[in-house]
Order: sequence, then structure tokens, then C-alpha cells
Amino acid sequence: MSFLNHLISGISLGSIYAIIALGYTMVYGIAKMLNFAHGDVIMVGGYMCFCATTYLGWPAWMGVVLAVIVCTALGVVIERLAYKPLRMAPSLAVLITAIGVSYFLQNAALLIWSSNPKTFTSVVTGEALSLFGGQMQISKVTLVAIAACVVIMVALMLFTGKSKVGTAMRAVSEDKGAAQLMGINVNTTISITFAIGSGLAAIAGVLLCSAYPTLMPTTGSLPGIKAFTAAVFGGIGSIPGAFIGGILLGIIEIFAKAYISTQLSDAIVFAVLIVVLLVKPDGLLGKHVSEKV
Amino acid sequence: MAMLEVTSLGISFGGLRAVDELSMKIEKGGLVGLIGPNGAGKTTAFNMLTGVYRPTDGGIRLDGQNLIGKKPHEICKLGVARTFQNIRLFSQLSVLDNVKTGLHNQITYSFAESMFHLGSYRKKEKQMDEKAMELLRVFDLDGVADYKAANLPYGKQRKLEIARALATNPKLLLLDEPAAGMNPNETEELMETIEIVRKRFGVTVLLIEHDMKLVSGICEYLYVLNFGRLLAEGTPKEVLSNPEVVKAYLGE
Amino acid sequence: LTGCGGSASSSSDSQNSGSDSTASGTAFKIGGTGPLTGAAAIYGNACKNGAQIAVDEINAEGGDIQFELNYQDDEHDAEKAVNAYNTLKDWGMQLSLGSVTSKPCEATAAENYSDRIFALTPSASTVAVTADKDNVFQMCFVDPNQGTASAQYIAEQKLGTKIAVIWKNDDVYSTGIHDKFVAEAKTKGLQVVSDNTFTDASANDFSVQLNDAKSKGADLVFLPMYYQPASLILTQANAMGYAPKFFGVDGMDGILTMEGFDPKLAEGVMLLTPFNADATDEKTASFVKKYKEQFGETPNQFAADAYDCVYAYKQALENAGATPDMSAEDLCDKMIEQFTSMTFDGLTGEGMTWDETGAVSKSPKGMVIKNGAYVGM
Amino acid sequence: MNKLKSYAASKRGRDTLLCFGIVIIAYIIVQAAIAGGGISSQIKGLLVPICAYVVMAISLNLTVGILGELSLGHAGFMSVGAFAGIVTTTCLADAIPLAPLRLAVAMVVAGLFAAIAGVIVGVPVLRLKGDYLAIVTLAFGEIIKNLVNVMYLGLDDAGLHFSLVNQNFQLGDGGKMIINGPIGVSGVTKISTFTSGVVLILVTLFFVLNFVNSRTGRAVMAVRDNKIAADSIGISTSHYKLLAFVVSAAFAGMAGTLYAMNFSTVTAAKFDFNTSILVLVFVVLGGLGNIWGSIVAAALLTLLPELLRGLSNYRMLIYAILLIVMMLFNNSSFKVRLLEKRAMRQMEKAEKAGGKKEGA
Amino acid sequence: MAMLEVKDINVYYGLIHALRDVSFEVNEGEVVALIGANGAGKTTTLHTVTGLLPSKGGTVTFEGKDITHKPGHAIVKLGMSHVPEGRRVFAGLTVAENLRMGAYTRPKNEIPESLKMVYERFPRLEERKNQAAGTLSGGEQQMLAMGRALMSKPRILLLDEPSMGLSPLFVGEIFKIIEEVSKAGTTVLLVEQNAKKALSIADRGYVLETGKIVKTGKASDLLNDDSIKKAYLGE
Ligand SMILES: Nc1ncnc2c1ncn2[C@@H]1O[C@H](COP(=O)(O)OP(=O)(O)OP(=O)(O)O)[C@@H](O)[C@H]1O
Ligand SMILES: Nc1ncnc2c1ncn2[C@@H]1O[C@H](COP(=O)(O)OP(=O)(O)OP(=O)(O)O)[C@@H](O)[C@H]1O
Ligand SMILES: [Mg+2]
Ligand SMILES: [Mg+2]
Repeated sequence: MSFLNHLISGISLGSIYAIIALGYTMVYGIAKMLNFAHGDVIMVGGYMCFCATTYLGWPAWMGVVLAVIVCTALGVVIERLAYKPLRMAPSLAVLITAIGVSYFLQNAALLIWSSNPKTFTSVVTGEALSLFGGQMQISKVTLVAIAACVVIMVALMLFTGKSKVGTAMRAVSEDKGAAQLMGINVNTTISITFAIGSGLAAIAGVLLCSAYPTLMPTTGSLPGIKAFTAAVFGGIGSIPGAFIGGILLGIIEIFAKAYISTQLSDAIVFAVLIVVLLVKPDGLLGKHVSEKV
Repeated sequence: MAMLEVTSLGISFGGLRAVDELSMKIEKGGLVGLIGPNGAGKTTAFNMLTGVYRPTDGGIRLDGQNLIGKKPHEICKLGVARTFQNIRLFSQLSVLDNVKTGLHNQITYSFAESMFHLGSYRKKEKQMDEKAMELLRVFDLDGVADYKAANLPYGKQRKLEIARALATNPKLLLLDEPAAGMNPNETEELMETIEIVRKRFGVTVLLIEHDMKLVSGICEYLYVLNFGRLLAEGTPKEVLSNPEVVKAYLGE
Repeated sequence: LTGCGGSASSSSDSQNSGSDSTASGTAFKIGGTGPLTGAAAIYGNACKNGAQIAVDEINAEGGDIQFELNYQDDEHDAEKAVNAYNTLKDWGMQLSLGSVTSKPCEATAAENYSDRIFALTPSASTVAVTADKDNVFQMCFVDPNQGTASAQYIAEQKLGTKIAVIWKNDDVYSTGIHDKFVAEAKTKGLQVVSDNTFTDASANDFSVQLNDAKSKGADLVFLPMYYQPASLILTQANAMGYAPKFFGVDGMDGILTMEGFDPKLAEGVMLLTPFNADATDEKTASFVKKYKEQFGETPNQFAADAYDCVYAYKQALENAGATPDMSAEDLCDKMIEQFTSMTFDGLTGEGMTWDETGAVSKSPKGMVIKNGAYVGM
Repeated sequence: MNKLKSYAASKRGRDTLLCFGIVIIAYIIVQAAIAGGGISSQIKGLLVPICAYVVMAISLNLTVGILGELSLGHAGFMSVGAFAGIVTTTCLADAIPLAPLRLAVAMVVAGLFAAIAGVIVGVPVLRLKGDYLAIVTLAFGEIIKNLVNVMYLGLDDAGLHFSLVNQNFQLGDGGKMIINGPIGVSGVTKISTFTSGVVLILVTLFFVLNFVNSRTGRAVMAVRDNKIAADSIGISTSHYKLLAFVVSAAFAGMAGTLYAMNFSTVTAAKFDFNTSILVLVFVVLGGLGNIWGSIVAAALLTLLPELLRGLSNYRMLIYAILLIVMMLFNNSSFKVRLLEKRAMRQMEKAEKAGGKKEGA
Repeated sequence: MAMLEVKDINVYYGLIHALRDVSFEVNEGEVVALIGANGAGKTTTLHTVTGLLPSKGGTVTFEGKDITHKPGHAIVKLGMSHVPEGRRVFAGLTVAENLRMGAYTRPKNEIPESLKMVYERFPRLEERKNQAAGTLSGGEQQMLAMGRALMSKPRILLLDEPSMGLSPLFVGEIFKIIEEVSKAGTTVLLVEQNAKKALSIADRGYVLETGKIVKTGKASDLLNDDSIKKAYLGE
């Protein structure tokens, strides 16, 4: 029974990582940049929802909508101001700018909302699902997070695989110049990517804070790194990979704590990651693109 | 004994049999062409010869030494150098440094000398400079020695690649479409250069090329691949008039 | 959105007013470093605000002793804390409030010692902060004392027999309390059945730790940590239907006033804390009122400790007859003399005294949360 | 042709000169200022950390700029070096009373340990590509942090005692805990000085510049530009990748010692992801592969947040904005044009000079 | 008025002045060849026309519209298609996906027909339609690049060395295709090393030398020009 309980906890934690990782991987897959500010957009999403429900007394769903709208706009603005001018620059330059944006968002949040942690009221209410006569509990947030993950994953896969904008995104990710020659507006396409990624970040933020209800200006940064790890674990750029990577990372983390040592759990999680990548150098579901010689 | 002996070489990609039962023999000092339609498996054959791909069947021997299973850099040290169909230069290095990098295993000094710039460092570096400039002069690239390789036009990049390959002092030089992107005059020059190089550096050359003027002009012997298999072999005259080759490759 | 921004604007205003309120040369320059940005910013800002209120009060009285306060950001990092300390030194700091958090304070305390600038830290609680330094004092309990006191308290009051401990193993404060608690628990016959950790990187999910405690039948869970992770633990324990007694330390203070926190979750939680924002005595009530007015939040123990530090300085300076034109070194000697001899009454305790090591002696109050408020045990 | 070659050589020479020049001139100015009393405690306190970060930036530039692999765990090597250095100086406290010598010995030991860590990390990591490699370096950085965090190391008459997770040894009389698990190290005797920092920078520069301008360095850069081609001309890519990585780790280790011996206390948590990122920011802002750029960027960006202290609450916000603006400026067409103009002038000058020589 | 008019464009790569006052025009329905040695600036010219490189001064006009400062994708939408040097296929996408990308600007319902047309011309592509484009052989990639450009049904087609890396059989094929496309009403601007072949199907030609147009005229005249014969035709 404790095994199952740990498994459930792992999946709960993993589903949160997964939902963040989906946004990460989406932006990475198209714009080919590690958007280290993603975690902080998540934090902004959390605060938006918090403000809407706590200060303005809006219903939860309106809070979520507000968060999505604000984050989407924020994502586009960040992209336009901070990343677009670096389109021709080496990708590391964009990475550093993203870090600058991350600092900026954290410190702006600190000035706006102060450093005191807020307790987030979960947007998902209702009794936990109780199994085996109460011996096992699956919270509603977990169920919603998993459902959201699956829906988002499928939607993203359909979108990038089937829609016109989606195919344009894939072309842009391969070769921006050649994509332009196909008549694709590269800048618009990348903006759309950021809009979607940031919108997802808002949802992730709301779910993260619902599951682990404290909110501080730094709330997003560590889950952001974990989710980045999860995305790489699953094969960065791969949408189902982000989902699986997230869930597995959550399970590994919980199992490491439960069965080995809470003191060494961080090291164990990362050690597993390394071993997996050594066996599968492109992550679990990453496409192996062998360069033709 | 032939210098290079390839016996029933084969490789598959997924379901595709890219090269099958390929056997070749190249004598020392020879200049041999490998031709065939697009997608016939020529580049793949080069990749197996240089250790980039590991063949699923067959054998490769250079001067009697087995090359199968060796890493690309080991094969290079044994005396095989190549150029690439899609040019692969060290794009951020200068033209001169590209060639000096080719001299890596020719003129050596130790790691300690690298770190301290002591001992033979200066002497060896000077030797390298001289040797590299000499090679660049052969290809008429000495004027752009200081350019970043990435900024050269296509044709010059091709020449630089050959110069770099030669710097490794190979016994066998593999050229993958050296004349691609060159106009007839430049091709002509290149043919002369290849001849000069062959004489001066005593290398054996195996080249892939679609330019028949070059192929018939300098190759002594030809192998024709089609769908991964050997379709014909012989002197250019024989091969180029072979009706099957005409049908599959030359057209008209 | 303006609704959310209320607290920030007022805090920045007050900060400026503080340092300008008195002309320099006629006031004692007090400096402190603490995390004003980053993950630990809660603690730094609380101290800064608490000290600010005390300074404003004292200056408004217009007595002989006037203060000028300067708080510098150290981002909860030893290196930055030394930088911040040096900035304060350039500014002309005469008396120091050390640093807010333990590790940075260890670094600045070494500087205090070699520069002969007296330090009284509100909240840096490891032994190493004061060890071998005659001029560094603490306003808070030393971690080991808290650990020992907690174990003794639990044993004496028979609050539980099977104990689970959850602590943060990349944090000096938490580690220090944990180590002493476990040692003392053994001698007091308490059984530590479950002993688990977390780190910054895994500070969200506590299901494993709680499951372990639950399955081992722990009837009391000891939480030597700050209130932010503690609030998560309480929430998660509640969600899994696990309701042991929870026992916290001074860092737990602040949990009831967390914006949006459901106090019901903390019902029955016990903690040792020197400060109670709900106390009805005049001093506390006035402090809490002012704090709320200025910063829009309820003060926690950090703020109160910092407030006390300033008043302790005031008392010591008065006793010593010190004047602002004295050098930091002279003041240092005077302060050492005063602090080892005086008794001080503050928000966080009555009749506080200090020994030569710099550790404070004040009795922690056992509190229990009932109906969303602290009640003495 | 000779002209061109001499132009290249002179450019290389100029860069070398620039690197050493910046450091030595900065040293002289600072020493003069200290002697004249015209330097604030704030700046004085920053000198050693700046030196440590400069060395970190130079060494990371070797991995990121010269080798072309993104490392997000460079602070891990700094950590190894810091703790190795502390242990060494503590053990040698009596044996070598002369502090600078003790520091130097500690740095060498730290460099060695970091190099060993570099090998352990490098062998598996360097088989990966691009961002996968980056995440694994990040992972190793975190693992190193986590391990040091549960490490207990004590010294008494019987020698060193060591355990992981729990302190399961008792120290004899007069024994001393050196590394105390999460509590880290306390009461370090500070022996790092600005002079020792500058010496370390100069040593690092000497080796790194020599490395880059040698056969080995060219091989590393060739691997960066085109792995397959490098393989094809007989360069063992894995060997040279590892070599560059380990050299880079070794210098990071030395920087770690320099850093650690400047504070009375050190914890593993200091050398986390954020520190790795900070150093990466120095490298990228200074320019990939540009050594003097790393020096300037590391010094500038370490100073910047301190100089912004006057802005109180807005300090880190402004810092973030400045960081973004600097990155944007660094890659703007405006700067490109400036550089072009400068290059044009230099080329003209070189031509003129060359013409004169030929004419004479 | 000419369909494509290039006037006095100047292009720099940093310090290198790659194009100097280059002017030429292409009339509707024509095949115009642009020839020149390595590094003459042919690729640079095409890149400038399709907006991948900026020109300092000068103008590029397409069907009366000034496109000098238009972004590349907008130019393509006007009906221009460019087969770039080095093929630039989307290596990670399959052959079929690459071809679909070519028809990005066109309505969905017209795509199947064009696909069929391309597959007819290049049967090898149909055989390999699910193979990742990056693993195709050099010549196969060249076919794909050409096919992809045809998918957009352009009014003007810019070709940068379309015969490079193709077998003799296929070189003939490619030139036949160009002629067909031209007959079907598409204007063609052709950059080729194989100047003889290029001029033999072209109406007019321009000769580019170190960034300057040095000669122009009817293709047949150029073919017979002695200096050109010597410099570019290898006779
Ligand atoms: N890595 C790979 N994965 C899948 N298929 C491959 C791979 N490499 C080559 N092929 C296929 O193998 C066949 C042979 O390719 P190769 O590059 O050897 O042709 P080639 O003879 O050099 O042709 P060309 O003259 O066009 O360059 C091609 O059909 C190609 O699509
Ligand atoms: N990215 C670049 N940076 C700097 N210089 C460049 C760059 N690309 C091209 N050049 C220079 O511009 C000039 C023209 O190059 P371009 O590629 O247009 O020539 P080309 O006529 O297409 O040659 P080829 O027949 O070899 O393809 C050359 O001198 C080349 O060195
Ligand atoms: Mg080929
Ligand atoms: Mg070209």
C-alpha cells in the first residue's frame, strides 16, 4: 500500500512537472532556445490568479482566464523586446537574456507583491478521490493536472503536426532562412510559439500553486529547473516526451526519497537522469537525428 | 597487393540497402573514380571507408591492415583523408588554421609544450606555418590565408577542404564531388591541381564526381555504382560507353 | 492590480524617511544586512521593517539618543553579505545589526570582529555566529538551545512519545536545531521514529516525509523550519488525513498571518516562540499596529527581534552615556561591557541577559494555536 | 600575403597583450589607490571575489567559447576546489606557516581535485550533445552540491575522519570539524589576498592563452566547429574535448580555493546552479572565446550590483534591465557597425604601414 | 516594364563589399542566366533579391512593387520562389513535409495536384516520401529543393546552381524541367556554373565579376563571345 501511495504522490508531483515541461519543450522545440524565464512566467500566472480571486473576489475560472491572458501577452512582449533583436545572435546570447528576464520578473514581483509568501487558494475544489477505504487518496488537483496534461499534450501534438501554423513552426525550428523562403513569417511564428508557451505557463502556474499552495516571487524558479530537467529527460522538443519525462521525474524523486534517502534524493534524481541520458542520449522519446555525412 | 582492398562491403539504413556487395581494388598511386546515379551509395561507401559508418558486411584493408571497426581519427592516422560532399570546414578558424589543424598529427609537440610554449613550440609552429602556406599556395588560397573559412565562396571552400585533407599526409585521398560548384575553367584548374598533388605528394586518389569531363580526363579506372551495387568497372573509355551505364547514369 | 501593490509602495516610502529623519553626526549609525531580494527576502524585510519602526519611534521621541538606520541587501549569501557590510562600513556604521540569516551572519560577524564594530543580530542563530567573537551578540535563541528546549518541553509536557522530525538539510538553522533536538530527545526517552529532510530543490512535496511519519505511528511531528515550508506541510498532512500534533520553533511564527492561509490548518500547532503578535500587552499591540499601518502586514518574530535590537542598543547606549561622535571601536568596548551586564525587557522577552559568548538568555514561550490565535501553553 | 599573416599574428599578439595589460594595469591602479587610501572598504572587499570570478570566467570560456559546449555546472568544480583548498590549508596550517605558500599549495591540490572531478564528470558527459550535455553538467553540479552537503570531515591527531550522511565518527581531543555537513565550514582563516588573486589570474591567463594558441587549442576549436571533420583529419574528438574540459575544471578549482579562503564561512549551497549561471553570464557577455572580454565582464558584472546599492529596492530590478540591455547592445547592428569602422581603420593603418615598409 | 528590376544594389559582408552597383532586369516569361566565377557574388545577388540580405542603397522592384526593404516571406508571397545554394532542405522533416512546406502560401486544396506533378517529375522523391530529408543523398536533396520550389507555383523562380551534385542524366533532366517550367509561363533567373548549358536554354545572360556586372546580352551572343568562352565555358 505504501508503494502505491508513493506512486500516487510521484504522479501528482510529476504531473505538475509535466505541465511546466510542456511549455518549456514547446518553446524549445520551435525557437531552439532554453527559455529560463519560463518558470517566472509561471509565477506571474500564479500571482494573477491569486490577485483575481483573493483581492478582486473573482471566481476561480475567471482567475485562470486572467492569468492566461496576462501571461500570453507577457510572453509575446518579452519575446518582442528581449529575444527578437537577438535572432541573428548566437543562441547563448538569448539564453543569457532569458536569465536577465528571469531576474527582472522575480524582482518586479518582489516590488509589486512583496516578499511575504501568500497562500494560494486552490482553484480545484472538492473532496479527494478516496480508494481502498481511505487508505489511498488522490487529490482533485492531481486528477485535474493529469487531465490537463493529457489534453494539452494531445492538442499541442495535433496543432504542431497538423495545423498550418504548426507546420510553419517546425520549418522555422529547422532553418529560419529557408522557412522565410517558403513564405513563412518567421517573427510571427515565433511570437505565436511564445504566446502558446506562456499561456501554458499560466495554467501550469495555477496548477502548481493549487497543488503546493504557497506563492512567492521565487516560486517558479526551482520547479522551472526541474521541469527543464524533465523536458530533457523525455527528449527535449518532444511533446509526449515532456509529459512522460515530467511524470517519471516526479516518481523518481518520490521513490528516491521514500526508499533511499531524503538527504540524498536530489543527487539520486540527477544521477538517474544522467544514467538515462547515457543510455539514450536524446532522452526517452527524443528523435535521434543522425547527421548525414 | 593492392593498396586498398574492399571486399563485398554492405550497409543498410532501416529497410534500405544503401550499399551491397561492393568490391574494389585500388593500386598505390592510382587515380580512381567512383561514379553512379544520385543516391547510388557513393558517399555512403566513403563513409564506410573512413569509419563514419560501420558496414554490416564485408571487409576493408589498407595495405593489408583491417580498417573495419576503427574510429575515423584512427583511420586518418593510418593514412586515409577525405573531403565531404557537404563542405565541412572549421568555419570559425582562419583558412591558415584550418590547414594547420590538418597538420595536427604531422608536426607534433607535447601538451606541456602547448601549455608553456617552451621547448620546440616555436620551431614547430613555424614549420606548420610554412607547410600550411605551401599547401595553400598549391590551391591558390594563400591570398585569403587570414580569412575566416566560413566567409569564403563555395568554390574556394572546396579547395580549402582538399588542402586540409592533404595536410594530414594521406596515402589515400578520398574526394567527394570536388568539382561541384566550380565552372568549367575552375574544373580544369582543379584537374591540373589534382594531378600536381598526386605527383608531388604521392597520394592515391579515389574520387566521386558527376562531371564527366573531369572523370574521363583524369581517372585511370572507374567503378560505377547503381542502387548500391557495382554496375560496371573498367577504364573510363570502357565504362562510359557501357550501355547500362549510359542508360542508368549518363542519359541520351 | 493596485490592490496587490499596497504593501510595496509603503515599505519603500518608509525606508527613505528612516535614513533622512535625522542629520548625520548627531545620530548613531546602525547598519544591518539581510536578504531583501531573493527566496529569503521575507526574513530580511521583516527585520528591516521592525528595526525601522523602532528607530522611527526613538527618533520621534527626540531624546538624546538618535539613530540612523541603513539596511543593505545580502541576498542570503555570505559573499554579498560581506559586500553589504563593507558598504555599511563606508557609510560610517557605528553599531551593527549583523546579518539576518545565519551563514551570511557568520561571514559578517568575522568582519565585525576584526573591525571592532559591535554586532547584535536579531535572528542569526547558529553558534558559529558568536563563537570566539567577543563583540557579536544575538537577540534570538541559539539553535542548539531551541533544539534542546523543544525536546525538553515535549518530554516534560508529555506531548508525544513517538516523534517524527522533518528538517531542511541545506539550511544551517534547521540543521542546527535538528541535531540538538535529536540528541536531547534520546536522553529524555523520546523516540524519534522518523527523521527526514528536504532541500530547496524539493521543498514542494512532503508526501514521503509525512507518509513515513504516519506509517511509523508518530504522534508528534517536530518541524524545525520557517513557516513557509511548514504551511505546505500542514496543508499536505491535512489533505492526507494525518493529524498528529505539530510542534514548531520560532521560525514557525508568521504562519497565521500568511496572506490567504487558512488558520484552521494550523489549529493545535504548538511552537516555542519568543513573540506573539496577538499578545495584548501595550508594547506589542502598539508595535503590531504600527507595523500593519506602515507595511500592510502583521509582523513576525523576525520583526520583533529586530525591533528589540534597536531598543537594546538604546538602553545600552544610555547606560554607557555614549555619544554619536564616538568611534565604532570605543562604542564596541562600551557595548560589550553593557550587554554582558544589563537586563533588557523587550517584545520578545522580559529580563533578557547576555553571557560573554553573546548568547541571549530568555525563556521561550510555549504557544499553541487555538481558533486562529496563539494561546500560551 | 606576408602582410596578411603578420596582421593575424599581430592581432593574436594584441589580444594577449590586452589580457595581461588589463590585469596588470588594474592591479597597479588598485594598489596605488589602496596605498593612497582612496579606495572604499566596499571595493576593497570585492577585490578577491572579482579575481575568483575572473578566473572562473576565463576557465569557463575554455569550455563554452573554445570547446563550444554549454556547461551549466561549472560552480561544481569551484565547489570541489573550495573544499579541497580548505581541507588542505587546515591540514597544513602547522606544516606551512607561510600563508601565501600554503595558499599556493592549496590551490594546486584544489586544481588537482577539480581536475579529477572534471575527468569523472567529463567522461560520461562529453558523449552527449548540445543541450543534453548542458543538462547533465547541471545535474553534476547539483550532485556535487548535494554530496558536499551531507559530507562530514574532521581532523584530529589521528588524522582525517570522513563520513557521508551522518557524522559517525568522534573526534579526539583538540580535533576540529572541517566540513560539517549542511553547516559547511566555519571559522576559515582568511589567507586570500588581492595580490594572490591577481597572481592566479595571470597564471590562468598564461596557461589558457598558451593553450588556445597551440596545436592542442586548435584541435579543440576544430572539434567545436565540426566534429566530423575533425575526426576525419585524425583528431580524437573525445580526447580533446575531455582535455579542454579538465583544464577548465582545474582552473575553476583553483578559483574555488581563492574564493573560499576569502570568507570565514563556506557552504556547498553557494556553489549552486545560480553561481554557474552567473559565470556563464560573464562569459557570454564578454564574448565567446574572447578572453579579455571575460575578464572585463566578470569584473564589471561583479561590481555592478554593488554600485547599484544606492537604488535600494530597485537595485536588482535595474541590474536585470541593465543585463538585458547589455546583451542586446552586444549583439546590435549598432555595435557591429562600430566594430566594422574600427576594423576598417586598423586595416587601412596596417596597409599604410605595410606600404611604407615595402616602399622603403 | 520588366518583371524584376534590380537597380544599383550594394551589399556588404562586414568589410567586404560583395556587390557594387549591380543592376539587371528580368522580363516576364524570360529565362535569364547569371554567370560568374567563384565568389563573384551570384549567390549574394539572389539572397538580396529575396530579402535574405539587406542592400545599402539601390532598389529591387518586382512587378512594379518596390520590394527592397520587404521581409523575405512577404516577397515570397508575391510569387517569387528561390532554390537556395546548398539546398537548405528541412533536414528533420520528411520529404513529403518538405514539399508541403513549399506550398505554404497556397490554398490547401491545390496541394495534392502539385504534389502529383512534382512526384511525376522526380519519382525518386515519391519513393522516399517518408524519409527524413536530411538523410537523402546530395543529389536527392537537390531534387527535393527544386521540387519544393515548384510546389509554390511561382511566377518567378530563382535557381542557385540547381544542377550541382546531380548525375549527368539528371542534369539534362533538370534543364528540361526548367525549360518546361518556363514554357508554362514562369519566369526564371538562373545561376549556374554550367554556363554553357545555362546559356543554351536562356534568353539573355549577365556576367558577374567580383561584384560587378561586366557584360550582358542575348544568351546566344554570350555563348559565342570569345572572352566568355575562355573564361567560363572552358573552351
Ligand atoms: N543515414 C541515412 N539514413 C537513411 N538513409 C540514408 C542515410 N544515408 C544515406 N541514405 C540513403 O542511402 C542512399 C545512398 O546515399 P549516398 O549519399 O551514398 O548517395 P550518393 O551515391 O552519394 O548520391 P549523390 O550523388 O546524390 O550524392 C540514398 O538513397 C540515401 O537516401
Ligand atoms: N557570410 C559571408 N561573410 C563574409 N563574406 C562573404 C559571406 N558570404 C559571401 N562572402 C563573400 O562575398 C563574395 C561573393 O560571394 P557569393 O557567395 O555571392 O559568390 P558566388 O558567386 O555565389 O560564388 P560560388 O560560385 O562559389 O557560389 C565572396 O567574395 C565571398 O567571400
Ligand atoms: Mg554523395
Ligand atoms: Mg554561390
